[in-house]
Amino acid sequence: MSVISYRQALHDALRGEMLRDENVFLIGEEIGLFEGSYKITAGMLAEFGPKRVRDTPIAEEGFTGAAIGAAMLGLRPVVEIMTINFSLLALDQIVNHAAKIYGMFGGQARVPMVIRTPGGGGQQLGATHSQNIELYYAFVPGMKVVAPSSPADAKSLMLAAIRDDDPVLVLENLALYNTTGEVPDHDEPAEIGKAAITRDGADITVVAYSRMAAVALQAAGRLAGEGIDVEVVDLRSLRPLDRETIIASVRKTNCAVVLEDDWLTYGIGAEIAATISDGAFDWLDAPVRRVAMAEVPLPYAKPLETAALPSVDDAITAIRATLDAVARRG
Amino acid sequence: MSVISYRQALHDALRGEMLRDENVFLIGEEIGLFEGSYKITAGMLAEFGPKRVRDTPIAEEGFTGAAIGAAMLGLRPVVEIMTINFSLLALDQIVNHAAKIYGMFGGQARVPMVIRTPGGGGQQLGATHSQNIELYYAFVPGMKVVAPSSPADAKSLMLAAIRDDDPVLVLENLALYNTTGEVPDHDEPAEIGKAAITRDGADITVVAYSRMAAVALQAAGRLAGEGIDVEVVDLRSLRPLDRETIIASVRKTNCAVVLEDDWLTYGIGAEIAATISDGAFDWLDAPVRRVAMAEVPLPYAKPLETAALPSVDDAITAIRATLDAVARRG
Amino acid sequence: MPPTTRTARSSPPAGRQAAGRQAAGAATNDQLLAFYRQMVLVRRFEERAARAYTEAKVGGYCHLNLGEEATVAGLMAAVRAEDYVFTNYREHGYAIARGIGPRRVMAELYGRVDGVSRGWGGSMHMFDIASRFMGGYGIVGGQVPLATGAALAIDYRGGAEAVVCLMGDGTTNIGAFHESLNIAALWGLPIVYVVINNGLGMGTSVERSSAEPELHKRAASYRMASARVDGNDPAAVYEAAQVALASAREGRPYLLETVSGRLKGHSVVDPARYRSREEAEALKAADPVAAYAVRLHEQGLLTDELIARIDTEATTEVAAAAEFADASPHPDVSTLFDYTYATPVPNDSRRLPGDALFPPPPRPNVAELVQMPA
Amino acid sequence: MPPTTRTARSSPPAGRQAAGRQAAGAATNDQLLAFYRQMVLVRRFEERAARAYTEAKVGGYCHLNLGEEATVAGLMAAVRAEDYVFTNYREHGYAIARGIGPRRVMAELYGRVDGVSRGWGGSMHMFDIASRFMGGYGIVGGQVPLATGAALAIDYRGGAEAVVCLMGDGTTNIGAFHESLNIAALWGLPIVYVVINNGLGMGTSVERSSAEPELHKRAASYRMASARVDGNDPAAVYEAAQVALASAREGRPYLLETVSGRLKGHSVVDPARYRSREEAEALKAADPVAAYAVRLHEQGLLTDELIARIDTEATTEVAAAAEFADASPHPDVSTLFDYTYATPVPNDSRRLPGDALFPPPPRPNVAELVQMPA
Ligand SMILES: Cc1ncc(C[n+]2csc(CCOP(=O)(O)OP(=O)(O)O)c2C)c(N)n1
Ligand SMILES: Cc1ncc(C[n+]2csc(CCOP(=O)(O)OP(=O)(O)O)c2C)c(N)n1
Ligand SMILES: [Mg+2]
Ligand SMILES: [Mg+2]
Repeated sequence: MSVISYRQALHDALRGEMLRDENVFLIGEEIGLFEGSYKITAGMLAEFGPKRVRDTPIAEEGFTGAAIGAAMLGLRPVVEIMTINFSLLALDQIVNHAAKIYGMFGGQARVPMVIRTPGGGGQQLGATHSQNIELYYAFVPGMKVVAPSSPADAKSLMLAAIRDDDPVLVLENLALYNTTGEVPDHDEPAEIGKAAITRDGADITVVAYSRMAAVALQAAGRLAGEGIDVEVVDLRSLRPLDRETIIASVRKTNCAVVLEDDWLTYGIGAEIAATISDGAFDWLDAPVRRVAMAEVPLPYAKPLETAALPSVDDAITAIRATLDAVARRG
Repeated sequence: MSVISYRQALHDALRGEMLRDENVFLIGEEIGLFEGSYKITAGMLAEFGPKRVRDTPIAEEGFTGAAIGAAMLGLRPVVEIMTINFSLLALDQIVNHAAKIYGMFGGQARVPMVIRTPGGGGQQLGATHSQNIELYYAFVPGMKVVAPSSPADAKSLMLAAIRDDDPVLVLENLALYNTTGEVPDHDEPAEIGKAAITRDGADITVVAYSRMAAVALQAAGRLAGEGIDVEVVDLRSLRPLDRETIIASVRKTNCAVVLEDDWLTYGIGAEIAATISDGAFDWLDAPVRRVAMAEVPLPYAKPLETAALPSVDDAITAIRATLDAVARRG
Repeated sequence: MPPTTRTARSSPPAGRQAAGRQAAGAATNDQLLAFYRQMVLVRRFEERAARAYTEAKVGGYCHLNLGEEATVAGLMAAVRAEDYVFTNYREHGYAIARGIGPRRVMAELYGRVDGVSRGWGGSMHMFDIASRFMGGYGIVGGQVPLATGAALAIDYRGGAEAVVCLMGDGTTNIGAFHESLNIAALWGLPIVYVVINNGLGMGTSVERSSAEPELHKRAASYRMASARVDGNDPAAVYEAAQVALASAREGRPYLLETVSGRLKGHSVVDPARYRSREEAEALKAADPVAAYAVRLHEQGLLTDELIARIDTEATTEVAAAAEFADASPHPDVSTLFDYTYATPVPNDSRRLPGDALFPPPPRPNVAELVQMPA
Repeated sequence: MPPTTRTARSSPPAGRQAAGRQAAGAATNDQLLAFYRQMVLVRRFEERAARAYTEAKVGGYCHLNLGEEATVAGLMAAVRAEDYVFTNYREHGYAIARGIGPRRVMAELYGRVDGVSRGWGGSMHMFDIASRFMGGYGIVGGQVPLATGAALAIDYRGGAEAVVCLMGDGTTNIGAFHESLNIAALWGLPIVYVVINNGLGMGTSVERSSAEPELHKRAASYRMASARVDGNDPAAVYEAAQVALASAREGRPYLLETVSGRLKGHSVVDPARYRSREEAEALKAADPVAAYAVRLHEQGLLTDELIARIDTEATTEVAAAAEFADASPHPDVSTLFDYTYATPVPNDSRRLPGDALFPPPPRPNVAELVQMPA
């Protein structure tokens, strides 16, 4: 165990896999000479050379598609898409090709590839550079989507993604890169498709992923002071979705709040709330409440951006309100 | 009133608006000389000429983006994207540009455009040509999304979409083009953002849109014979979403089933089920059940495709099961 | 500054240089005859496929190679067994010429388990790993980045294979074409892009869709070598393809444009009303199969008897293919969830449309809960 | 067959022909001086913007025109008031040269209500309908189809205006570039695509990203006229732009490549370590503002006094702009939902993150229900 940053954990996982398997290579914009827009691949070009750390032209569709084709021949490309916003330009290659090839050809070709890309707002990047559109991938059969919220998960989920034979999108987050935490020194891939209880609690279940899973722990910590015992479910895998773990928790606490960084209507949280309301129907003592981003193109101006993004305070408000609703129905 | 097809209703609305406003023009692949892949624009090139019925190269991103730019200068383009599957290639222009321009520039530029595109499977078109991905648009603030299920709505919603000053996606459906129904002869635009009760009923609420809203009426008709009185809510507008109408219905019937043609997990129905479970929490006598497409890349082989797509029988199964669940809970 | 991928280009792997050295050769008489057999087989196969469609044995979209037979024969003869082929959805002929039996291609059209894609792909999505036929793709331009990536994999491993990526004339106007050719040229990848110019994308002529209608010239934007060849002459296509492949094997990607006609509509259901009677007549007059027969006849390579025999053989073979296809079983519904993921993971959904997310009884205890389908 | 859009091209609208006829002229001495003033103003503005960023007055990404001043001055001088300008995110200088006061541009950087985009856009998204400055865009290539569509609208109405679409060298490798230029050439739209070749896309050189590094040559794929010009010479840019615009107004779109340097990093936070000291030195030596001053001095158009005065004026103006920006109010949170839709519709969401979808009390009756925020 050592305490490292989320960024370092991603870097270590990539480097370890590059050393372990020569079929693994990195491809994307500015990952080599520039050392990565967010420096996840710093030092990689110097260590592995331009064949395995391939800078590309600005052509998301072209180089993502090229990675898919290379994967069809047995390589294991790890694509960096600078931010998830730009992945829309490669969506046809990902959704209509990477996610379809195994099934559409009757199981004859595999696409063992990883797409790494950060989501997240909060840095005044404006409407087109601050989106959370992991939904576009989590919705698609044939895709796998993981969303680490801690350095430990960043490493173990990245390892699992690279060793998986299907296209896996690893959702990173701009606001998490500098966060730190304990990470095992040895390589231990996580199991894709499993959520985790990151905090045991008796009073209420908070379900979240990526940055909001960290926010959930902060909220739980603050509420513990007031004797409110929050259980936190970190989804970790958006597709497949681990409904069992969510339901088991809510059947224990009898109420739930969902935290998400994307827009509320049709967002990831809608499925979580629908799943809970169905699977824990006879256990639920209050409606499942969702905390999400305001449904607007995110403005640049700081006060507007701050108001639009979900915060720890918003989470606490929703948790309290839900417990009140339980009490009212008591 | 006259009885015409869904295809004819769309055609009439387009032609009427072309005659009414010379800023309206049609642009897309094969809409002119070929008269449209699904013949919605048949005869238009001959009547209006190549300036107003513009055949494009195969370049979804380019011509959709061009339509957005033309709209910024005050024209009112109606873009045909041959099927919604191909819209992924234009998604950056639609989501990162059309939907952002009004907000990102502080309200200085409007994008009065319509994107017409059919969804739907069931014709053995295979994994990449049979998708229902309206979610990708319904999720986005700045977009409006309507989904007519009848010829009357096809006409009134198309009229409303063309006269609206925001980007509106009109979701058509391959399986509905040949369906017929009564349509008013005069032009009466619908109100975007409003759902409709297309059948009054006391026992259970079925919420659906597009093709499944028609399936809902068929199921209701069959169940009426057994004395089961189904109320059908046709969403008509996916964004904005008319939660009031849905909730009012379920607070009356105390149970609900959601029908959708897309994939279940994270699909449109997830938001509907979450909305009902929240807004009708104290009225609901059984969990909200969803009927959706099997979560696979849709195979070509007929028996597999048939098994994967939701049918009237599936709807009836879910309605009965939900009423049983209500009974079991007494 | 560390070496860039660009410099890597100047020195193609040993294997590839060797491969490149063998010069392009003209077709032998045997090959000229083989082209004809191939062309007739494709012609008869497509005619049979069209009939099967009208008999409702085939569904979905169905695009035929009628008029493209000479290009099919010439191209596939130049491609080596170890090379990889990517195509669009108009690929029946290429699949057959690549060595996939007509039976398995027809069975795929019928959507049966013996189909080349097990019935999961249909007309537009033929795939056979054994013959390195890497798929027909239905999204215009979709195969172009994929094929480029296959060439990248070959380059990565220093292999001697090459990739052939087929596309239509209309496809040269989509972004993926531009991004892919730039990447291939920049990195010196072993790939030949072949533009099958049949004059039309559905109902839109090349002149109405491409500002530079001499499509091979678009290679200049990438400093890429290119050529245009008569797609109605199998020998010419064969020779041009060999030149292109030799260049690709040496790390110089190539753009080859073949010019031929589309005898029928865009797909079997398109009456092609947008085409004038004259155009249709002219195309029929220039039918590459008939014209090539006349030519070989003049050269004394074909006799009337041989023409008849070849025709009978082809007709028999496609009839047998149709029988085989019709006898092959439909995929079982129990296999619906077999090909969503290559690596199994927990909580993958295997629900049919009517299935409940959480099946009753309404109050399972947590022990039962563990068994519930996620 | 009905007339095709292609034929429409041959006859540009009357207005446009007239407009096209006036020939391109060389810059007068007054203009040469005006270029210098413009260049200095942009230089000082960008330096001040960089300082404001370090003072945390400006957030997000911030890309400067340092090294691009001559191109800014020359291009914007050639564009008419009625023309439309689309740019990428590196647009402060163009916005100022287009006539938007430095105050409103600076206020936008500060995210204030007096900003040119009301504080909603920031550095990358300046927009001003009054000066037909149609937006900076942050998605590489995103503005190219939009600008093409603006030209389509002009053509549709038979207007005499033209569109100028700016982009960087790296942008020529993305699909939108290819699709848009093909469409513009095919339909004969009044647009000039300007590639600002500063040698780099972030840290990637043109040679490492474009297989044809002479970017203007890519126009050939669309039979489009093109030229390359020294982007460090405002007069040369001005003349080349006039030629390009005249062509565009006659329905012949044009690709103009300007070659200049990027004096600092990609954005204010980029130290540009990937660039060698020599490269950096060379760039500084070739500083277009200093070089142009020397040239005008030699021509006797500039004196030391005048140089000093122009500098003081510029410094004073940008200082005033910063003051103005800092004094301008932040947008009020109550305006957060004002710009989601231009046409109001029922059930639009106006919820803040903490808000409930259905606020308590738990049992509203249907009458109350109607008032609830949807
Ligand atoms: C991205 C995309 N846009 C549109 C279509 C519909 N479509 C199918 S084939 C075709 C024409 C393609 O023409 P071309 O590339 O010349 O190939 P050909 O059919 O002539 O062989 C079109 C527009 C599609 N499948 N994919
Ligand atoms: C589609 C997309 N991909 C990647 C990026 C990240 N990005 C921002 S600017 C830039 C470089 C652009 O280079 P160039 O076109 O030469 O313009 P310059 O910055 O040199 O003015 C990149 C890769 C983006 N904004 N959009
Ligand atoms: Mg064609
Ligand atoms: Mg540049």
